[in-house]
Amino acid sequence: MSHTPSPELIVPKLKASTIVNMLKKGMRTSGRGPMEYRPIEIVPGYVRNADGSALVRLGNTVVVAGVKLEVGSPYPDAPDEGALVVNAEFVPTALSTFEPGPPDENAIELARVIDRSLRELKAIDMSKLVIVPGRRVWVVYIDIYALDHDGNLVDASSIATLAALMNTSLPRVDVDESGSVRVDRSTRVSPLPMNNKVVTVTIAKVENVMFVDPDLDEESVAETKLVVAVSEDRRIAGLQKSGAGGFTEAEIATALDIALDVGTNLIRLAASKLESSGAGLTPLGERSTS
Amino acid sequence: MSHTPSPELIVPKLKASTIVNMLKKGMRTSGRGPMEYRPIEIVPGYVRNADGSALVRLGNTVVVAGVKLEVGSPYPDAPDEGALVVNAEFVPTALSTFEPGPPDENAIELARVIDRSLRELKAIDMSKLVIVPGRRVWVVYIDIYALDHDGNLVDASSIATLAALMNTSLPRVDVDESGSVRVDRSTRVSPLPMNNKVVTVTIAKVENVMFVDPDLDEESVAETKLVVAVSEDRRIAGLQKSGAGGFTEAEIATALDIALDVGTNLIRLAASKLESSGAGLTPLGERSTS
Amino acid sequence: MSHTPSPELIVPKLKASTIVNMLKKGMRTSGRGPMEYRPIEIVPGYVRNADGSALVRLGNTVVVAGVKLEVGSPYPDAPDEGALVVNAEFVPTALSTFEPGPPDENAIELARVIDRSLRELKAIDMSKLVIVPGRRVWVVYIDIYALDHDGNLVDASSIATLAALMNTSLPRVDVDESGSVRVDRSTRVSPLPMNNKVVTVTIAKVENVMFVDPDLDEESVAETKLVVAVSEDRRIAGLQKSGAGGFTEAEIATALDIALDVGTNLIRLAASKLESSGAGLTPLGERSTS
Amino acid sequence: MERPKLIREDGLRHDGRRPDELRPTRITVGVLNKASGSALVEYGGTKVLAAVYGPREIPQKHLLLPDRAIIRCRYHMLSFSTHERKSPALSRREIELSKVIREALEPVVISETFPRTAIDVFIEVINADGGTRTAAVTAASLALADAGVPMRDLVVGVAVGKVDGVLVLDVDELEDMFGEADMPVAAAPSLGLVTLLQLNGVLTREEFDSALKLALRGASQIYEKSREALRDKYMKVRVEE
Amino acid sequence: MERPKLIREDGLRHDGRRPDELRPTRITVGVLNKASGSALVEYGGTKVLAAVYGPREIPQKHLLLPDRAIIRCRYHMLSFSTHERKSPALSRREIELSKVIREALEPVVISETFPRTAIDVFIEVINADGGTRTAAVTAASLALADAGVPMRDLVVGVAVGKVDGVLVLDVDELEDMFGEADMPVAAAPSLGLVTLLQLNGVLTREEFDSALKLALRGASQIYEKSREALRDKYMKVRVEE
Amino acid sequence: MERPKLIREDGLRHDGRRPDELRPTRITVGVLNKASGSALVEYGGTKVLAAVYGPREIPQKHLLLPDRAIIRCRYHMLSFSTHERKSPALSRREIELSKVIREALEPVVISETFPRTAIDVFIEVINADGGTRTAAVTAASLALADAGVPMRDLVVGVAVGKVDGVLVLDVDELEDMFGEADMPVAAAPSLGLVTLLQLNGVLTREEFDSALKLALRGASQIYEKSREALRDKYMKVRVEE
Repeated sequence: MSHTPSPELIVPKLKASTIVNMLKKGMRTSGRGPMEYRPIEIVPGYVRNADGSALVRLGNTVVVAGVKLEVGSPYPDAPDEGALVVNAEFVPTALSTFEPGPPDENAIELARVIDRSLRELKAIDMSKLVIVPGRRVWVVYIDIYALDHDGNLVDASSIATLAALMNTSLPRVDVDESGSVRVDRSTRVSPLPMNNKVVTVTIAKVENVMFVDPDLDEESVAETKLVVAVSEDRRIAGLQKSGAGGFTEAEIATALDIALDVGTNLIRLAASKLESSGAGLTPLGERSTS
Repeated sequence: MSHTPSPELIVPKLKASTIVNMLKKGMRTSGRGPMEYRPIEIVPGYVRNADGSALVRLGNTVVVAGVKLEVGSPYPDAPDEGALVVNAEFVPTALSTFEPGPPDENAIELARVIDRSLRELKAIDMSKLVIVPGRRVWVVYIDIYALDHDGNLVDASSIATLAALMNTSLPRVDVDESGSVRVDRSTRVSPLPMNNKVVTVTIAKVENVMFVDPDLDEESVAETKLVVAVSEDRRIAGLQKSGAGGFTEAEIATALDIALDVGTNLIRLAASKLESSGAGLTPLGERSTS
Repeated sequence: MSHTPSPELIVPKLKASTIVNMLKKGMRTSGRGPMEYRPIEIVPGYVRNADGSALVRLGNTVVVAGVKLEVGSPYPDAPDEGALVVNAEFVPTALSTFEPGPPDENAIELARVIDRSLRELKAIDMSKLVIVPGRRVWVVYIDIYALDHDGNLVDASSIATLAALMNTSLPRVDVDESGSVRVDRSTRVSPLPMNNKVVTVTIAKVENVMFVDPDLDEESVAETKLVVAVSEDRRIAGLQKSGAGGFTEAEIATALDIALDVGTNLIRLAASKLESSGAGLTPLGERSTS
Repeated sequence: MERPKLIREDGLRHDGRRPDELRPTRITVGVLNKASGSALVEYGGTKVLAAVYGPREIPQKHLLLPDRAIIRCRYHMLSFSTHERKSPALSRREIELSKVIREALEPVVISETFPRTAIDVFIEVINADGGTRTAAVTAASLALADAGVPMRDLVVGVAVGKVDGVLVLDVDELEDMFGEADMPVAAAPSLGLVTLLQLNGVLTREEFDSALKLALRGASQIYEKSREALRDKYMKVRVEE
Repeated sequence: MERPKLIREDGLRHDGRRPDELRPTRITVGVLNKASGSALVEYGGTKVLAAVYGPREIPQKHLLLPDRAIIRCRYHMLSFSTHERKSPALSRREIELSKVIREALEPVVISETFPRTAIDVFIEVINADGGTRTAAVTAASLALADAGVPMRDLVVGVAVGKVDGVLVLDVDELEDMFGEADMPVAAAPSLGLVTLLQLNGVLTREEFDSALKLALRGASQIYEKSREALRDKYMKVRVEE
Repeated sequence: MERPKLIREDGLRHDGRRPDELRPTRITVGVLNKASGSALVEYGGTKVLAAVYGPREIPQKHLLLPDRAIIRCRYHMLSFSTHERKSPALSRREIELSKVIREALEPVVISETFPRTAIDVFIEVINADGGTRTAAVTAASLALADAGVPMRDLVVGVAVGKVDGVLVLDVDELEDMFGEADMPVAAAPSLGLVTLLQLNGVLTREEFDSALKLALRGASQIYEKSREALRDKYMKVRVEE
């Protein structure tokens, strides 16, 4: 059963009203503007045993995403396409209130929002993931772990997922006459074929003020959030109102305008960071001082 | 672990003793006689996506049963027969003390009592459910949901199951040379083949008084129950003493005599209601005023 | 999550200090010496439906182990070998604090320690358990149940496992042209092929005193334990420090010397008991008065 | 299954509806005996039952909040409600929708009236033909009202979709399966608030605006029917007394 | 497996028993060290261990009742007790039998003596050869007595069956598997009460009467053996003291 | 996979290490923002994160002890950390290692200081290349120190193995998979205590002695690196202040 949650973080009343009052004036306690993201660091290839991976630090929020490619059967209703499975887990390193165990409704929602954004946009070119037509295909497992939670896990996860996919390469496969498939992970034949890029942009609202990329304190005071999946070509690739509360029609329109701008910027930023990567990014355990 | 349950319903002492005292005089608070069932309504075909279904209202108790036919493998020890799976769930709409989750021991017992009554009597003609001999057969899934619980879920479920089975039709199947099976649910080729009909009759006992079809208040004061599965041809197709307490040999003999009479009547009643159905029965959401 | 356990048994302080003080003087409340095991009884063939079984009583600790042989697929990385699965469960008959349910960490650790001792030593000759090379092999299921817990379940389980394996015989199998396997359990063709024998020896430590085969009171006061798997040919076939606490390098050396002596003796004792068995051993329900 | 033609030559949908037309809707309040409140909502072939228990005390005290009632919500599909038999275990989809539906109801329930209690909303999908989550919101909101839970407004839901390039109201399962986008919306019309919004598919900014307007028009119609159903229930009660 | 002949030409059963004959029965009380009470019951190849803990306090306070002790009961089969290895997870059959056995014991336990406590009955089927639930009732009832739980009577169980058209006492697994009906019965003989009654199969009204009488006769014999086993235990204790 | 040659002609290992040589080790303390303490430990390709929360109150009061803090520990592998994708459910191996690691830490935590609290140790294996449990002990011990939990000593771990007949220090996955024995060891060097000892494989008495000595020498080196990493963290803090 889903139930009204206890606040993850009890923000003291004074602090809460400071946050709200500043937001009303277009300011944030961190000095950021309402439409400004925290600094984003991306470490592609963070996990050697994954076929693609990335660690993302969004302010103090840290998420790692990994891609594993496994040979499996296609879905009966899509025999000539690869398959996609997205999982997310909020491990208990990330916050004092996170309990170990199977994903809770928040982790499930996050995984499903990201899954839909990729699937509906056909971001991965599934038609190129067939090994033996109708019988054997690549199954793309994306696993997302929140390691440190300072708010906005969805966007951090979405960026980490995009970066991990862009970092993924297909291993060589040999199919013998009997149709059995042999995978050679030591040889990589091509990058994962992609059609499009997508990230989510989360817009929070408190007392009719909207702002992006809420940190944990801000999430605690926010009444509700709208998660907008934005494609590289500036379309809306998914929506999820998340959290109690609601939006007026006008607020939604404003939020979408913001999201399309911010989202396409985020994709550009991520792509440029990935191109310049390998050089000097600070992985977990090697913090940048900035 | 099975444990002594807390009473589902705390019946006030005065009310409880009224119920008992009236029963001792052969009367019931509802005005019914000891061997009288509450009004029974049957809505066959209540669930369009099921291959057979029925909503049953027994007084204020409401149960829905659905049949799904799926192509599966036969049991290794019965290669030339279809298979039967019966499940029951007491969903939390039905009573304030029902918790969501997997079936508890009461739901499991109910499903197994109904399963045995069908299986032992060979009520369904399993030999006619073979698609590819030894390899592919129809698996008959019967799922029973208690939606509103005012006592005697077993008999309501048993009637709903019988009605759903009588409402079930087999879809057309085509088997190609390679032995793979294609189901066409838009074409129905025949009713589910039945050998026999069966219902359960529940007899409750309190202070040596026996009566049928207990409502929830009466179940709360009853010491024990005997569930008797009765076949159309007046045989005993299953028994289950349920609830703490016991019966003397003589009480059991009396109970069986009652059950055989009442049960064959119930089967006749259900059959006649099903024949006249389609016309004017009141589904859930369209209550009859009677 | 693993957590610091509450003591299974609250030993009164006075009793606890008596136990410790006696141990320091090389004595035990039971009159045993520090390196002396409690009396061991072995009843091979205790479970008729198992392919091999033994009940073991080690003082007041009672364990039953059973072996089931099932036809299955080999592991992909060992296509020409049988497979081994070891499970242990501490059923709630054994101790007032044992709850029914899936195995807890103690039962899992016990099963894995015994599994490793058999597997690493290749105690069972897995190469002789192939039915159809690369496709069908015998899967050896060993299930261990602690029925009465008066300490040292590991060693009792290890002896019961050894006795059950020595009591196991392979049923006749026929493979037809299509490769399907038919098992005839009424005919037994040979004993389970064994390469080696192994038992565990558990050495407990309290205030720098070491002793073997702790009973439940002694386990409650012990700081830590070292479980040593000892092969018939006097090698170390596994180790597990178990319980909070630690050992110095010198203590470990001493413990191993003890374990190798005691372990090879235990194997000899078990083997001789098994040879003389059938005669006059006292099964559960027929206690010897000794 | 072959992809069917969803928009016919005459511009009508596969079942003869206009793009902006709801399916036949049946709404009945107070259908269960034991629940504090209940409603059965049918959008065409979709049939959803909601029951409410509470506000009440619950054994799980650690979930309760000192200043308000909590809402607990389960969206559950009967195993025969779908084309393929659904496994009885709660799916990830059901877990997500339980959350999304609860969060659609939170803004209209005046939860401060009953601190330290729980209001339980149980939804059973009896037959699924598209739009089950939005029918569930409507049913749940009516069951809450039937239970006498104080509310700021009713919330009603309806899904819009894009099929064969056309925006359509109240998508059924065929349109959901073969269409390009499915956007469930729930709104509290008198408060002017959208309290559930999901998009499964890809839309341009302009398409979204039209789609949302279409959804809100549909919601208004369902809102009227819902209020009628509530009136019916309480009229009848009064008449019967 | 081919269906074997269950009743031989000479009217005896496949194992040489008369239709109304029990298998060799072995009953031992007090077989475990840690449990408050225990018993091992063997009906032919069927071997069932029962242990009782309590009356005792338990952490699950919400289960307790103010006016009586509750009984908790688990019927559990060891994985190697059956022909095919049983999966370790509790099956639906085990869950049902745990309930049925508990309800067979409830009428004889004087639970009012220990309000707000639990009496835990743990049953382990070590080897299954038919009649495990009835042997379990006998073992549980003796373990309760051994634990000093106050009781109105012992409950003992035995199954009757119909095989090749003949009513037989104390069915074994072969008879259960290939017979026409299996009817487990448990009775508290001195109270004159049947406290467990199930029927798996189809009987006429007349067959049922004969079957029940046969079961109650068998139960009387097991009742005597059970009382002996209890006496033995306590005699021995006295002698040893 | 073919069994590779693990010891080369020149006596070095497949990756060029000497038998008694550690892999490149990277240890960083204080890598997480929300945890009370944390550490990231890398032994070659093995990468393990540990976080500590507490000492703190927990809802599961029945677990707490009146005279000391309890330690709770979970060893968990991210699903992409292994060659084959690991199922998300906790495996029996993870359950065993959670216990073994907890018991390696218990002797050094001064738990009496905080009775009736829990100290939670969460370990996430990010990439597995042999020796994950020993890297986990090192990381956990540093995370405890970083959290300010009072400790008698650090515990550090390293595995030794026997490959192609040679005893080697700090086994990687290839050596673990194809070697003859794998012996994880953790020690509290200043206390002179071995607090984790497992052996997976078969050794003679003499081989064991050499193996343990090799492990303890390796542990000493890791101990020094660990203390450096702690110093680095607190130096930096001081500098930054």
